[in-house]
Amino acid sequence: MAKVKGRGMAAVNYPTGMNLGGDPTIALIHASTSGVFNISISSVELGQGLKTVLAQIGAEALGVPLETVVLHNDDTDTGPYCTGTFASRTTHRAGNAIIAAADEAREVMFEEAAELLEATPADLMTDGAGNILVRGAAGRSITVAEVCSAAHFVHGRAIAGRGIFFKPKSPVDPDTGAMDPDSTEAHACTIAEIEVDTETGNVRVLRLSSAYEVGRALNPRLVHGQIVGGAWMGVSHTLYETTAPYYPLVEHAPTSFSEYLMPGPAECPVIEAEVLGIASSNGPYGQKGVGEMTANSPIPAIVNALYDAIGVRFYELPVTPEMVLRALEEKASAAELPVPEVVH
Amino acid sequence: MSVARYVAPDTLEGIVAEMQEQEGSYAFMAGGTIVQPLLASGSWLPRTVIGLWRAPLGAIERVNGDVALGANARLRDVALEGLPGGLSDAARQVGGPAVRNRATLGGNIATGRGDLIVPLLALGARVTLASTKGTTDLSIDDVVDGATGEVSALAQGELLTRVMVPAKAERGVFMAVGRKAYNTPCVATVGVVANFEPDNRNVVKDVRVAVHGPQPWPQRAGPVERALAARELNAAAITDAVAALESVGDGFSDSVASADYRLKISGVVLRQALEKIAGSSRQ
Amino acid sequence: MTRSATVRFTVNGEETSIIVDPLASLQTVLREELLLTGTKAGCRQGGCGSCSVLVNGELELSCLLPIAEVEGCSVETIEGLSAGEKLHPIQTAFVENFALQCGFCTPGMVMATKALLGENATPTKDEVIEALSGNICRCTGYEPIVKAVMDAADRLKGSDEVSLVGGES
Amino acid sequence: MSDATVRVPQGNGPVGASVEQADARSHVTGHTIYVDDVQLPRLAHMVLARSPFPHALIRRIDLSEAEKVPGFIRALTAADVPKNIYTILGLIGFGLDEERALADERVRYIGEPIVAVIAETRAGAAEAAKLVRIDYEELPAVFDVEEALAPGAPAVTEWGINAFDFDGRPFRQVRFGDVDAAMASADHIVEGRYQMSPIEHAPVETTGCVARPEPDGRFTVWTNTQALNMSLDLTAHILQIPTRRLRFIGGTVGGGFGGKVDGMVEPLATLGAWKTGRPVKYVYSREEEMVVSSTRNGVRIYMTDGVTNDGVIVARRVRSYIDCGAYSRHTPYAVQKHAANLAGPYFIPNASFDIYCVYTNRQPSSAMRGFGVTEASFAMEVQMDRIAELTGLDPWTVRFRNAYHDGDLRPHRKPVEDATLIEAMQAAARLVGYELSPELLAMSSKPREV
Repeated sequence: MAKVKGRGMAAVNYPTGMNLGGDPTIALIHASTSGVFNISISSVELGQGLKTVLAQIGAEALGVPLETVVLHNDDTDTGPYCTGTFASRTTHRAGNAIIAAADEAREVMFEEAAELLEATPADLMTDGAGNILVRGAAGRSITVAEVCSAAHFVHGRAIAGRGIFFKPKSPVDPDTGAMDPDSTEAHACTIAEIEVDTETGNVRVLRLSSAYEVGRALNPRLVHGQIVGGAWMGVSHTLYETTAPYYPLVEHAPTSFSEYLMPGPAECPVIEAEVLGIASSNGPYGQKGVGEMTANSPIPAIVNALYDAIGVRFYELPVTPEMVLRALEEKASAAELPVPEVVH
Repeated sequence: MSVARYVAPDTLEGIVAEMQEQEGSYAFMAGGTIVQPLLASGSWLPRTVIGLWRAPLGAIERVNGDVALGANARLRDVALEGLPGGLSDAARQVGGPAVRNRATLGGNIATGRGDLIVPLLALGARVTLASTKGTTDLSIDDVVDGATGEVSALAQGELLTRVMVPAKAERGVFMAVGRKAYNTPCVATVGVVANFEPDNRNVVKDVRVAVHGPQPWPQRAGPVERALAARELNAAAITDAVAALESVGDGFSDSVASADYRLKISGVVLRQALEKIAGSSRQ
Repeated sequence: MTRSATVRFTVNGEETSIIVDPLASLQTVLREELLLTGTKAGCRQGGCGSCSVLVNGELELSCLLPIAEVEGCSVETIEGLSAGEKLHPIQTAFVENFALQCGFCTPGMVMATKALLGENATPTKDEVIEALSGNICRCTGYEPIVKAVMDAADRLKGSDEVSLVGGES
Repeated sequence: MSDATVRVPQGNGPVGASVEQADARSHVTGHTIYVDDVQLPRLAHMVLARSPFPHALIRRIDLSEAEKVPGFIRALTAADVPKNIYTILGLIGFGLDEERALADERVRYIGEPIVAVIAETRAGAAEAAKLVRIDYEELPAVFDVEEALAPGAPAVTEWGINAFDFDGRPFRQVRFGDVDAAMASADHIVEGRYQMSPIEHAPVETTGCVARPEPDGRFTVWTNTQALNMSLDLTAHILQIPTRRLRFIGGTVGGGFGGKVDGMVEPLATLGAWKTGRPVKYVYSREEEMVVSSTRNGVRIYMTDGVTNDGVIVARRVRSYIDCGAYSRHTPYAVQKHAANLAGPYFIPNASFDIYCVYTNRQPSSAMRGFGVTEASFAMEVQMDRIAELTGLDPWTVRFRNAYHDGDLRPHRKPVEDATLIEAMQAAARLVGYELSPELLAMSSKPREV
């Protein structure tokens, strides 16, 4: 029973967003009488943390505490249009739409506050704790709740805003393929360390070390969650799962979780990741999409590590133990040499 | 619904009476891990489902040198019992913890494909069946037809009630290769129980080898046993034993592994099992 | 059609007596009769663990358990672990370790954790991994969940079983 | 890098902080309502009778046995569907009207829906669906992408050509620079055939919805779609009703990964609610999620690079076959994303890409995490290691030397913006303690000095 180790790397980019038939996303914001800000959108939460991040963006742009922001994304009767949650587009699109809507609502809020504080809107700022202050004039401040109440019941202002982020349709030139399909590019580089059991062909991924550049991380723990979840999916995609074990044939299609092979908790590699915070040029607060890319660099890094370990290039996924064993046997018989006992 | 009646008699006699009355149009449900998914998917099931869980068939008792395992014994309890021949090891690697709290020894055997059949074959277990004609005792070898995989002994009209295994077996091992550490479908499993000559601890006196890999069902590996009979369990004997696997079957393909890989891995697992037994015989 | 029986059992401490198809799974009874939809239905094949509950303190897949076999048993579901804002330490550990994303496997994972810690208060990492081996998660990659279970074990050490007082005191 | 216009956090706001997930406490206590958790009075259940064959003609449908199952309410067939055309990209002038909501004369993949059975309980509907007797006449099927395009292959599509049409060609093409000349000038040619078989999204929550008829003629539909508006428009189109009669409720999904963008369940459940006047729940079983729901595209990529002795790629020629299965659904857009990402994070001055969307008698594939790009990254990153081996350079150097810089033109003629591959690789090398050469440490993604 020989265990051979190997290391491999891969570097990828990933586009944020898409255009398809033109990609509009709209957000609506309105303040309640007591200073609660309702954000209405139709972008769908899949578990990636969309509702969390978009509320952070709304609170930041309005300059109000996160607890006073309530986000609704569940009803096409009240929510404005969104193309949908895919292509790592949603935080970028809905985030920018929310910033535009927040700017509009904030402008009305500052008009009301300026009237109450007898100042000009340009002199005002928010402290993020629920107050509006006059710049440079200590003590002259008012709470957001008071401003919202007065706007409703004293001066009759609607503290509300609407915002859209629109990626125009980009028809593809039939001959050159010229097109403008996305908004910015995220990047990642992954190094995989693996171990091959040359008797069974089983492959274990020991460690995945990655550096990600995904713009400013608006919520670092959620970004890390996508990196770890995507790395696991990359291991599964490279070594375990397929709906067609004998592709392109359709035989033996798995019909349950016991037949559809995915790594369990015991097969998880050590995952370490560094996230560079280089702001993008057009994402909300410099953000870039991260959700879709996080399996993409682990997959080739593992395949390259396999070459380092046993000197065999694999061109088809998934790389199953029987493919590894067959490749080792062919390599050994071809060279009539024993498999190299290389341990890094 | 195809199923019209559900009964759960609290005695074996009550179950047998129900079997009599339904003349074959019934299905047993012990733990439910097999029948419930069929119900959920709308698959056809016989008119009556007989629940076995109320009947006193779950006990595990030590009976002068043997262990009597009730058909309703849960895999969790079989796993904790420290049974020889790798029987407890096999029980421990079936499904996840919740499945082992519910799945029973009887259900595992009745499918003809359960992971516990290999160690039971290696141990030479005996099973007791109850039927309208009384109880019969027979070897586990006769429950699953080695040539066809049919669960011939449990044809309609018979209920498995008890399994007897020796409390100790000189040297036994159960080994499996799956794709994951836990809760994994197996590529191949092997069970070996061997006794050695009293005067020469390396020479095989008698050996039972069971495998699930060469064929889509678990079976005794006669050619492998013959390759080991009366020989010193050394590298040469092990190599011959592994070679003998070829004549037991040529593997089978499913979503987890292809036929030739499964046969190769059956050989790998058999060699590991025999090396483990050879290793323990030298102490 | 004699597929109807009265079954008595307790759910999260409350006596329940219900006339139901005895072959209905505990999962279907919890979700469609008692409207306790925290117990999920990811596969109905016994393969995903999202329907995990405790029956007499033991971990069970409610999709595999016919309700007839629950007669006289004590069933614990995810809804029994918290009261209003007061979470069970296991739930707090999952939240603080970001040990969930879409949340669909989470109730099953929490119940598997409760079953484990009920039998083994100081599990090793491998024991945690084996205890979770019947629960599938597609989002997190499992690492934060294993961390959360180890964290929950620390939180529970010392404090005996958490007493839950409903609502604001 | 970023310019001045990007908004910067004010310092007293929550952006940048790892705040707790908004719905974590609701998830962890079991309070979150997912689609299957919606229970309504008089709720009926829908289960589909599906094709067991990859390619066959439907000769006869016999519902007599199914109707005898206790709790049977009604069965829907193709004739009941107002506009029996399922088209997702077609709504925005991008796809084809090729797929049926319920198959009428022909089935083209194992699992294609034919009859929608509605009954009082889920198990009853499942049993009735299994008792729908359908007579088929099997037809030859094709499963390999290249065999499907070969002359004489069984026709998967109605119009007989097993390739999606892109502006008159059976493939999407990208042409940039002069590939032939560049290949001729190259010191090395590296060729590879890369293939990925399809995988399933396998979210733990299966695709599903509940449709309830309202007294005012509207329908409320609880759905775990990833695209509320697209699914609503699709349902209105198939039922031929104005969109104002539809209200979709959702937004919280138990895992998607691209597997819940096809809107396959809402139209039939809403039609069932309309015809029965009952709320109807249609949720995939796990087996349906595995065998029937869309998968990631299988793909076969032929990639050829012309490379100089110092590891610089001067030309790349690619021919990709993306396996869309029986119907194209979102795959034409996968072709477009694939076309835009076959140079990856590298500057390749001469490029020629032909990307086919190929029909086979397989379960349709659609969007999945990394749509069109995952397969490109896999192929080119193995190719980069082969280039390193061929030129005797280490894998890092080959990647640094080819990395694109801000302002570089990519094969689809879009200037690179926010390039940071070099910085990411420098950080990764530091993370694992790999010594980069001074040449590589000095590099940055800033625009090249011309």
